[in-house]
Amino acid sequence: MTAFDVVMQQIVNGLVLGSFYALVALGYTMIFGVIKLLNFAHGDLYMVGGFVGFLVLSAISGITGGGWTGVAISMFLSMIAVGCLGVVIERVAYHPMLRAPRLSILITALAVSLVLQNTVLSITHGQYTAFGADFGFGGVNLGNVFITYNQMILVGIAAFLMIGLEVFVSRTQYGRAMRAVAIDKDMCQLMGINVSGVIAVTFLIGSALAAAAGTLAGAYYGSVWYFMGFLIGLKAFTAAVIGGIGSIPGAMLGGLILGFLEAFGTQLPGIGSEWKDVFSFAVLILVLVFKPTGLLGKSEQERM
Amino acid sequence: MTSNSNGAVPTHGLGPFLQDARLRWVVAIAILAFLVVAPMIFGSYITVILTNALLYVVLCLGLNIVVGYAGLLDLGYAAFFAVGAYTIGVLTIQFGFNFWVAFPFAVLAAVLAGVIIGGPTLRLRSDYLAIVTLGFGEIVRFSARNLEITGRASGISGIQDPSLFGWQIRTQTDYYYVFVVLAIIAVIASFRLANSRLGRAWLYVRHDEDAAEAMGINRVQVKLAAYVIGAIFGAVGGAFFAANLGAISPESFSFEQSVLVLMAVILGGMGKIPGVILGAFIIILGPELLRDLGEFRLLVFAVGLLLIMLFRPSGIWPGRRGA
Amino acid sequence: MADNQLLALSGVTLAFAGNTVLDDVNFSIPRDAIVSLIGPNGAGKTSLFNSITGFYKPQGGSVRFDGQELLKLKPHQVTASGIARTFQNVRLFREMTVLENVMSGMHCRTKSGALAAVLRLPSQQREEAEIRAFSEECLAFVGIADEANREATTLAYGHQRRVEIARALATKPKLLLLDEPAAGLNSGEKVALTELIARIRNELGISVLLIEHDMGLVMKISERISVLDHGKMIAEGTAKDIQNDPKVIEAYLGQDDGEGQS
Amino acid sequence: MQTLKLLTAAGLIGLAAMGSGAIAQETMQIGVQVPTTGSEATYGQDMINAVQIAVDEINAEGGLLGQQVSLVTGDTACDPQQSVNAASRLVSANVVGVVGGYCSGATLPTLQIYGDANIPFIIAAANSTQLIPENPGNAFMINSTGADQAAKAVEFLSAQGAATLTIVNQGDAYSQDLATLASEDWTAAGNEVVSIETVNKGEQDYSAIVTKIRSTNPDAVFWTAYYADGGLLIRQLRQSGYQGIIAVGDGSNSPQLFDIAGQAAEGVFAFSNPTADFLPQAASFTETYQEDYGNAPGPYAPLAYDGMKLLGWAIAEAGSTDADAIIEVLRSADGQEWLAGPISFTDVNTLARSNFIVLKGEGGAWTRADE
Repeated sequence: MTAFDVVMQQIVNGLVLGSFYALVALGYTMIFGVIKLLNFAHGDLYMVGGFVGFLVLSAISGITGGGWTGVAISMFLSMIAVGCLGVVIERVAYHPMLRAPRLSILITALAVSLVLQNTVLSITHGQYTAFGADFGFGGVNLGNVFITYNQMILVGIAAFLMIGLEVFVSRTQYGRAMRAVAIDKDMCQLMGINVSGVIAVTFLIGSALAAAAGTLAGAYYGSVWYFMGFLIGLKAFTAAVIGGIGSIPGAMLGGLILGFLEAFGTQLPGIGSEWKDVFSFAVLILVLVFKPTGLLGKSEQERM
Repeated sequence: MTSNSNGAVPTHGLGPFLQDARLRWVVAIAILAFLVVAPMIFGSYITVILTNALLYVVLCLGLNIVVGYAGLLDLGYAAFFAVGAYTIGVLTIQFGFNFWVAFPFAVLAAVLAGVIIGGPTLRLRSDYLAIVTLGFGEIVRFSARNLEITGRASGISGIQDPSLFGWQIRTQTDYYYVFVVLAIIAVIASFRLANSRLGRAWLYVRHDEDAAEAMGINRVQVKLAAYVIGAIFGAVGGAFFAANLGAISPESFSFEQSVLVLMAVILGGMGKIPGVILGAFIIILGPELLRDLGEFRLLVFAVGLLLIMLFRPSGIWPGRRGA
Repeated sequence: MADNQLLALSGVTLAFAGNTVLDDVNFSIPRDAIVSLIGPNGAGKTSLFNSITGFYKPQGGSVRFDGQELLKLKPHQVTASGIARTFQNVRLFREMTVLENVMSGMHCRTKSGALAAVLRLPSQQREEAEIRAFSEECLAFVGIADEANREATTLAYGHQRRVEIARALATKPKLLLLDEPAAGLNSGEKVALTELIARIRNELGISVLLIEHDMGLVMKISERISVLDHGKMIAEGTAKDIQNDPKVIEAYLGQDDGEGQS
Repeated sequence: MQTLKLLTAAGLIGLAAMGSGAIAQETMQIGVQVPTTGSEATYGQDMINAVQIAVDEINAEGGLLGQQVSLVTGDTACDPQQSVNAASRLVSANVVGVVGGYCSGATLPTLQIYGDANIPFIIAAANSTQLIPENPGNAFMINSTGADQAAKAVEFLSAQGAATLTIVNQGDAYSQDLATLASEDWTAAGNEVVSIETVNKGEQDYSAIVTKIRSTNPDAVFWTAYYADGGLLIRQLRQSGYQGIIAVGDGSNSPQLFDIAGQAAEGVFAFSNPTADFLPQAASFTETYQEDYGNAPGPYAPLAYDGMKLLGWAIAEAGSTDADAIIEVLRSADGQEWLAGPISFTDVNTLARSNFIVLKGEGGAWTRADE
């Protein structure tokens, strides 16, 4: 492979990885937007999404096979199930806390994360579960750059979901309400907007996106595991902040940037895979020092 | 205690309980007496976990200054714990320093780390600060994992037990008493800081940055002071942690560790010293009490946490201090 | 400008995102004076306050205070140099007592650090006592000494305003900026406020600049009045001068009669 | 005040409850020190399962010294402090011996605790050389150290004609140690190490490293860590079209590697102790495991099983639960065949033999590759 090929291939890698980060980061950012909560349980919803997708696929693969049709159906059902789980979590664990100090909800979120993780740990006894999707390794060769069909479909689905979300948020009644709630909850209440409903929808969508990512990850990488949400949760949080937390395009951008940083961090001489996370976090800190609200975050209001 | 002689200014860091100075002394003496005799009554296991809980008291009180007083969300507190522990490890093992010679360097290293990371970032909004501190914590852990001098992933082992004025600190009970002393110092220091000019400045800045600035308080400097003092608590805890275990490795300084300390602080009630101590004990003793549940113990513990937060959203310790 | 000016602004220009808020403002306050700044809502009065106290960074001009240039200073440095302020909407520190609120003002006049506090050094103990004593003095001066230990935000509104003034006095200022101190007060309280402002100048020798909508109060206590409209200083003089200035009348007539921000 | 009293009372009751952890002793208690929560629980659960099978067998044959054996679990969560807590609890529960030790970092600080309490400790998986000088004499390491494995790997890969090698580890003590040793041996053998790469556990996407490997195209890739992430790496390497040799360390010697990597695991070499599948006397172990737990045993299941069996043997031989006697018997272990091969100890209580074998993935299972 020439240097050019390597760069191109790493761009493809960064794009795939970044798509996963972005999908998870979107939920983070949306939920942060409406209730100013860093939802640490979000990565675990991704994990649960992976398991639900696995269960659905196991049930239907006899009819649909383990190919993309089956995965697409699993993903869809997993999105619905985990979306509802997200709403239930919000109702049970976060909603009663909305008037509590902000950091208290953070602890609730951490507790929810522990509950989800350890429930799945108990059920699976910590075992890795092979996902059972049945994909070929086929793809297209562009010079020495190899792109699998799976990668294309994956990025396509991610892009579709993100564009769908953007349309939803900018064009629909609920989307507008969501943005309004993000700006001023109390005012929305006065204006007769069903704030609770908006929050529920936000959790539904955010969790569903995480579930989509979880199912896709399970299918694409081949296995699911009770702890799989931890690292990506952390990374998605990072991505959301790089992009500007609360900003939906920011989350997408942040996800892609983090994907590229990791891909190229691995490749860069003097950094290498051992230091790639240090590199990513150092870039993150620098971004925030020079652009304190993230790349696309709204700058703080004028003081006073 | 000037502030109580005429019962005027409420003592900070306590909440409405224990405002009566006499009651406070009674409670303090009772707790102290319990701590002194505990290893004699209970077995070695209890001594070990109480030691662990006391270490957490030190760490939590340190983080409480950052989060509870100054209102800075820190998700990478384990970094300072690591800086203290690794400074001791590296200096005693690689350079042959005596523990007590290495100790001031551990504190100094934490101060430096606090200034380097806090200096440019403390003006960030809370949520952004959270991720910066998280990133910093991970950078420290990854560096410890990758560098030769810190023993890479295996860490550093064979750290000698220190001796103090001829007293060789060695057994679990010895360390227990060391941590009792450290925890008491941490409590007194927290208490005095909370009721000082600087302690009030933290509250002013947390409640209203602009008004505080208008009163002539340099908020960046005041926040940095909180951050650095918190770092010192962490490093002191880390230094003795390293001596106690005799071996340190990156696993001890993970994101989960930072999260646990933060949980303890918020669970007990941020900004309220007895609450924070209570939180530290719950976070350490809770999972220990549930050991018989095997793989379910964290699950049950997490459900318990959830219930506590739902019933006492501002933390267990009563009172409104700590928003 | 002569040395008897305590504060002198020249050519101060402030704009947000292209909107000019302050346009080449020249303005001064003599020593030992009570000066008012008036103008219709949205004229830029509070912005001028914020520019003086360092909360806003004007794009151009100079703010000289007692021989020192303030324009590049941070708010806390401005306070340390001797300018204290109150806020249009009372901004007391929540969950803290009245006394503790006032003690905040002493921060910049004291210096004990963390180590002194942890070790309870004698110097620190002395300083703490000093902070308390002076804060109590300030409270007594504004007439609410007996409320020292109540939680500040539970006080009656008029008293909260006094706490703010006491807090500002605790910074030992040479110049006190009051942002609509009479807003929300009843007529009895307004009379008391007028007296208090006069005492601050007469007994403490602190100059006062106030933004105020209550013209009765303004006309009564101000030695000089400046009028700001659309970010421009349109008139300056005694109460009488201002009352008869056609530009001022026009500025006020052209305004919708609404409550709100200045 | 009411709250305060309640809290105090609750706290004291709790402590008292914990203090009285020593249950009436009709059975002989054996401690198992492994992570059962946290990210390493996968391997800890696996080891507990295997130890339980050993205990069931011992009990079925009448137990030890006429007593039935029961297990006390000490969850370490792979955290040094928590493992100290766990070890102290096992000590206070008066266990006769302890089996376990998965993460080296979390095992290290427990050595002194068992040493002070004089309790025999069979370390089944942790194999860092750092454990050796810290061992007060009561601990026995039945997993061979990385040095033997590195030597075997270098010998075998060289014989396969490889000259350039990329080593990938997972950033934990075990796999990093093995990577370093292998790298040293490989260079010493006159070959070239292209690079040593590190991945994070649970990262899932290794495409960046795969691309890097593809661009340098080494003759062989050696994965030194565990099967779960290894399976993903192998899959992604083969998907990208990498054609060279792929070898994995003993942490990846699990049938589960085939579940995760699928087709891609075909032709992969693994270095391993002669585990269950390849010792006739142990065929039933895998079967029992599969039956009891519904999945195949992980890489350290045989060692954990052996650890328990070895301890049981030593107690029976010693004829008492006296620690010194048990330790004496363990020292004299004389190369009996166990599930994972013969066991005898050096004078620092590490495994005396090295008989790593080479396995090859064929048809979704491991087969011997070096016979």
